[in-house]
Amino acid sequence: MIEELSGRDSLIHRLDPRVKIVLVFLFSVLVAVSDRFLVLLSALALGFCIALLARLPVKQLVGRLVPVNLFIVFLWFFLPFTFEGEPLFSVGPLVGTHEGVLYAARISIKSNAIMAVMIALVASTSILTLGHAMYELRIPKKLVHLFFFTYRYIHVIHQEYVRLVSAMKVRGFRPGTNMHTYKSFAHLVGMLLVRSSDRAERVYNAMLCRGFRGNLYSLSTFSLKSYDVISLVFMLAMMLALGVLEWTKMV
Amino acid sequence: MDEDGLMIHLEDICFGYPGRPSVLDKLNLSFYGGERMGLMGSNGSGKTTLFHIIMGLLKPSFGRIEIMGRPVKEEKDFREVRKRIGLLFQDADDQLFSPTVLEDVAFGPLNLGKSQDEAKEIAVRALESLGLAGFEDRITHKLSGGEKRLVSLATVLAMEPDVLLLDEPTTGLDEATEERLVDILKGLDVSYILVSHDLDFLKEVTFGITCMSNGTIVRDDERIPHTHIHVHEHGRYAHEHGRKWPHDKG
Amino acid sequence: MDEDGLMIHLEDICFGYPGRPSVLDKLNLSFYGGERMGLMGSNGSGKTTLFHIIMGLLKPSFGRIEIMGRPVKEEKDFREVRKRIGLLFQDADDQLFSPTVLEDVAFGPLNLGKSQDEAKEIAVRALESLGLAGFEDRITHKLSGGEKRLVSLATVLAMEPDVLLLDEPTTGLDEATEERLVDILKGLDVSYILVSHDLDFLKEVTFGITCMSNGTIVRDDERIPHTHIHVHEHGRYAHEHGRKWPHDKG
Amino acid sequence: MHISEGVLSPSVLIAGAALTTAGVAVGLKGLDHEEIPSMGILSAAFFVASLVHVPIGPSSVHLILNGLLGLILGWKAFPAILIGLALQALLFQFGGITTLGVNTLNMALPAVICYYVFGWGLRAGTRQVVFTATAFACGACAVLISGVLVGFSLYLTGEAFLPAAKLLVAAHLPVMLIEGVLTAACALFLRRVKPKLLEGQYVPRPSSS
Ligand SMILES: Nc1ncnc2c1ncn2[C@@H]1O[C@H](COP(=O)(O)OP(=O)(O)OP(=O)(O)O)[C@@H](O)[C@H]1O
Ligand SMILES: Nc1ncnc2c1ncn2[C@@H]1O[C@H](COP(=O)(O)OP(=O)(O)OP(=O)(O)O)[C@@H](O)[C@H]1O
Ligand SMILES: [Mg+2]
Ligand SMILES: [Mg+2]
Repeated sequence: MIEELSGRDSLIHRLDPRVKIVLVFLFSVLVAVSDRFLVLLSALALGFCIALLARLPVKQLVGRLVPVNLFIVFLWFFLPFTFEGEPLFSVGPLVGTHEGVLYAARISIKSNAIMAVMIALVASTSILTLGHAMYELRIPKKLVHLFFFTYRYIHVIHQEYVRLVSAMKVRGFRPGTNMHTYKSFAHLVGMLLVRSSDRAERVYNAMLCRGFRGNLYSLSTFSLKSYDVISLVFMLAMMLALGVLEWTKMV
Repeated sequence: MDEDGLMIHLEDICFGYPGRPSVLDKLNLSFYGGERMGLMGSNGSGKTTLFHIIMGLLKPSFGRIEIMGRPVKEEKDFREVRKRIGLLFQDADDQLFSPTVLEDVAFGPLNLGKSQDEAKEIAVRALESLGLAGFEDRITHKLSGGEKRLVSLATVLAMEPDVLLLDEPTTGLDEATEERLVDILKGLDVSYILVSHDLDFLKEVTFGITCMSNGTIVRDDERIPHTHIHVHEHGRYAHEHGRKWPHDKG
Repeated sequence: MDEDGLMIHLEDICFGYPGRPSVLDKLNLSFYGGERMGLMGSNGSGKTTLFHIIMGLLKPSFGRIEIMGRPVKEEKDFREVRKRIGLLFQDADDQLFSPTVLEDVAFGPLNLGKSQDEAKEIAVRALESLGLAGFEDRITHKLSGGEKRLVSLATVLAMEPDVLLLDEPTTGLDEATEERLVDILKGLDVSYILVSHDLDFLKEVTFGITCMSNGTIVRDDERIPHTHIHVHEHGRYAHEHGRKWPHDKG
Repeated sequence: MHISEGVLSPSVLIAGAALTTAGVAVGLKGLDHEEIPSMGILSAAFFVASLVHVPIGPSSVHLILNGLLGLILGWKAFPAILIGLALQALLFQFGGITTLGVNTLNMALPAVICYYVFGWGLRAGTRQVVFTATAFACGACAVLISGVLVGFSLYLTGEAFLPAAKLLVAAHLPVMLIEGVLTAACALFLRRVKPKLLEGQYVPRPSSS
């Protein structure tokens, strides 16, 4: 169930993960603070181009975008009606405004543009590589190692969880809206926590046996190639252009 | 064909985990009421997978399953199956999740719609029948390996199943507990399929032994005794003067 | 007494987990360099506990421990012990905690103060010696059970220990991996104590078998072969016409 | 619970990121290097627990359990939740980069508040009734505060979000009840099986040291 997106090979895959993280971050921030439709639509187009360049199957891309858009759809039920402005249409007693619709549209575009590049990033880089790249980008060491341990043991604990749920099923358990169900789930969660804390003790012991004294190491090294630099400069230029476009609106 | 009828009937079952070579390949199995079948097979031959398919925890990619004469396909059908067939998991730790033994054993009956009092009564009876009276308030997580195994068996028996599937019930048990299990199994009034690597144990508690290999069942109608040379744990009975320990003083 | 000297010497070790009957009771053990000792004992007899006491992960309530001729008592002393003695844990998931195989195997050498490059080199060599070349960038949680076990062994060997303590290294391995492990162990140039329930395996890879029971070591200096009657898995070689299956048509 | 990318205004995003950075810094400061492995494993357990879906009427909700997490980890809830949300973003694309700060704050701040408000009632020796009530209140309040914070983040972005924010808080009410019940039952489980977990700022250590 906890599956990463399929790894293929593409121009995006070969990009240095540090460059990718920096670009995705800057892109997300740029889109999040922009307001002008021209800028947002260009960003959306750019985002989808990147996702397609990562050779992400369109079906997977759309599948991943659906949950993101559920919250957006929820907002569409409110914003057109609650935003003050020029009336555009009406549903019964409710009046949708021109400004409200534009605002909701803006949010939808922003959200999808940012998510498209996020998905391209995740689909082209393994999560562990991202962790190593974050380490290189000066994210605190403690945080990166915490990330690694959490990711490592999610899989082990998830398997324990699946086995416990099977055992409940085999004994006729059918979840419903009742106390018995909630109590059983609470016991399941409690058992997971207890077993994890036991495991933590064993892992700590295993680390002691290998000389652990509080130091954690990361072995991966990245090197910037000319291809990375060119891509970085190119993308920065694109974003700068968008930024200028956004800024000129205000002056 | 009533009580002793065809309880479990599998036809051409195929199964593989995603991204792996197939585990079960056109497996056929007929299991009748009153039988006590031993099942052997090397590690990874798919014995556990087979049990999970019978219980509907895994879905075969191909093939037909009939339980007690009725074809079963969907989750809904398997819910009925799980009332009649009990599965003892390979790892007892996976089976127990309630804080106390009594709550864990009563979990099954509660799911079958029994009242709290009835469920408790059934649980107490199941525990007693395995010689576990007095264990009701013990914390499951703190039981020893052997105790966990016996309590797991109690949780399954509390469902009052017609057929038991026992997945390596003796791994991790010491000899005393294993003997106790032999006595318990012999005294039980249910049919079962039992997976074990231990031939001596299988010989004691089953009527015949079946083997799995290459994803299918290889049926041996005759059992074949033959001799093996073994090194015994204690040097009490017979002696062969072999190699001395390098640093022995005696 | 140098290389083949007394490596591990335990005297009157007593230990019990809080609120439980004692597990080790005046246990004595002498283990010499060059030895390969098999250790058997029923479940819960305290084999894992014994290993943990030797590594200083548990503190005995009474008794003396001497490693390589020096008495060890405090955490500081045991840090030295852990450089010389490697422990292979019962569950490989506890031992492989790093994201990738290379990082995991290099973890020990890095802690011993090796530089990044040295550590990498040692790790690559350890992996190669076990036939795991090319595994460096594999993700640990995606390894199969057998691969996890072998990589765990590589992590221990990368510490270049003089003595290995192996806790049930064959549980859950398929036959091919088990055979590979036998070959690896036979080819290793270290002494070890090996816990296993599998006599045939112990016979192949150790010089002698020692038993634990009632919290102490029962030493058998002589191995005692004796015969057992066994039922063979396939009916190919010898036949005894036993009971027919109740519902057999053939 | 997650606010999507692109919804919130820049000032809210920056404020959220700043407060979360501060919270994470406090959490990491109290975290010994040697405790990182154990903390990671416990965080993983909470991550898996948050994948559990419990039915409520015809629909189902996934567990949040930030009250329980706060009780067990204290300030360390901040880094634990930050990493949990980062992994959710990477694995399932719930939430994203720019909203990571706000989303972490909305979940972790209630956890820390509950740690201080309710922690005392869950230590050893509390009477069963008091213990159960405190645990219930802890689970329910953590979700309530989270819901209010989510609504507040939206409201700060623009007054037009007010009705949507109100509805979000209202939608948290049934979840509150379920979380309260589950937290109480789970805390009772831990009290019987491994009370050490409830001692506050817990990090598993081997028994010997
Ligand atoms: N969840 C899983 N995902 C992928 N592969 C699996 C999974 N479970 C089992 N397998 C693989 O399927 C094969 C059959 O496994 P199974 O557990 O059924 O064997 P088994 O006969 O019960 O073995 P054992 O004697 O070790 O219990 C093995 O090769 C195993 O590695
Ligand atoms: N952490 C613990 N707390 C309390 N009791 C424990 C703990 N670990 C082990 N025990 C108990 O101590 C006894 C010895 O356990 P140990 O694991 O050393 O046995 P073992 O010989 O390794 O058994 P196995 O063959 O099952 O691995 C058992 O009765 C066990 O229940
Ligand atoms: Mg199995
Ligand atoms: Mg052991």
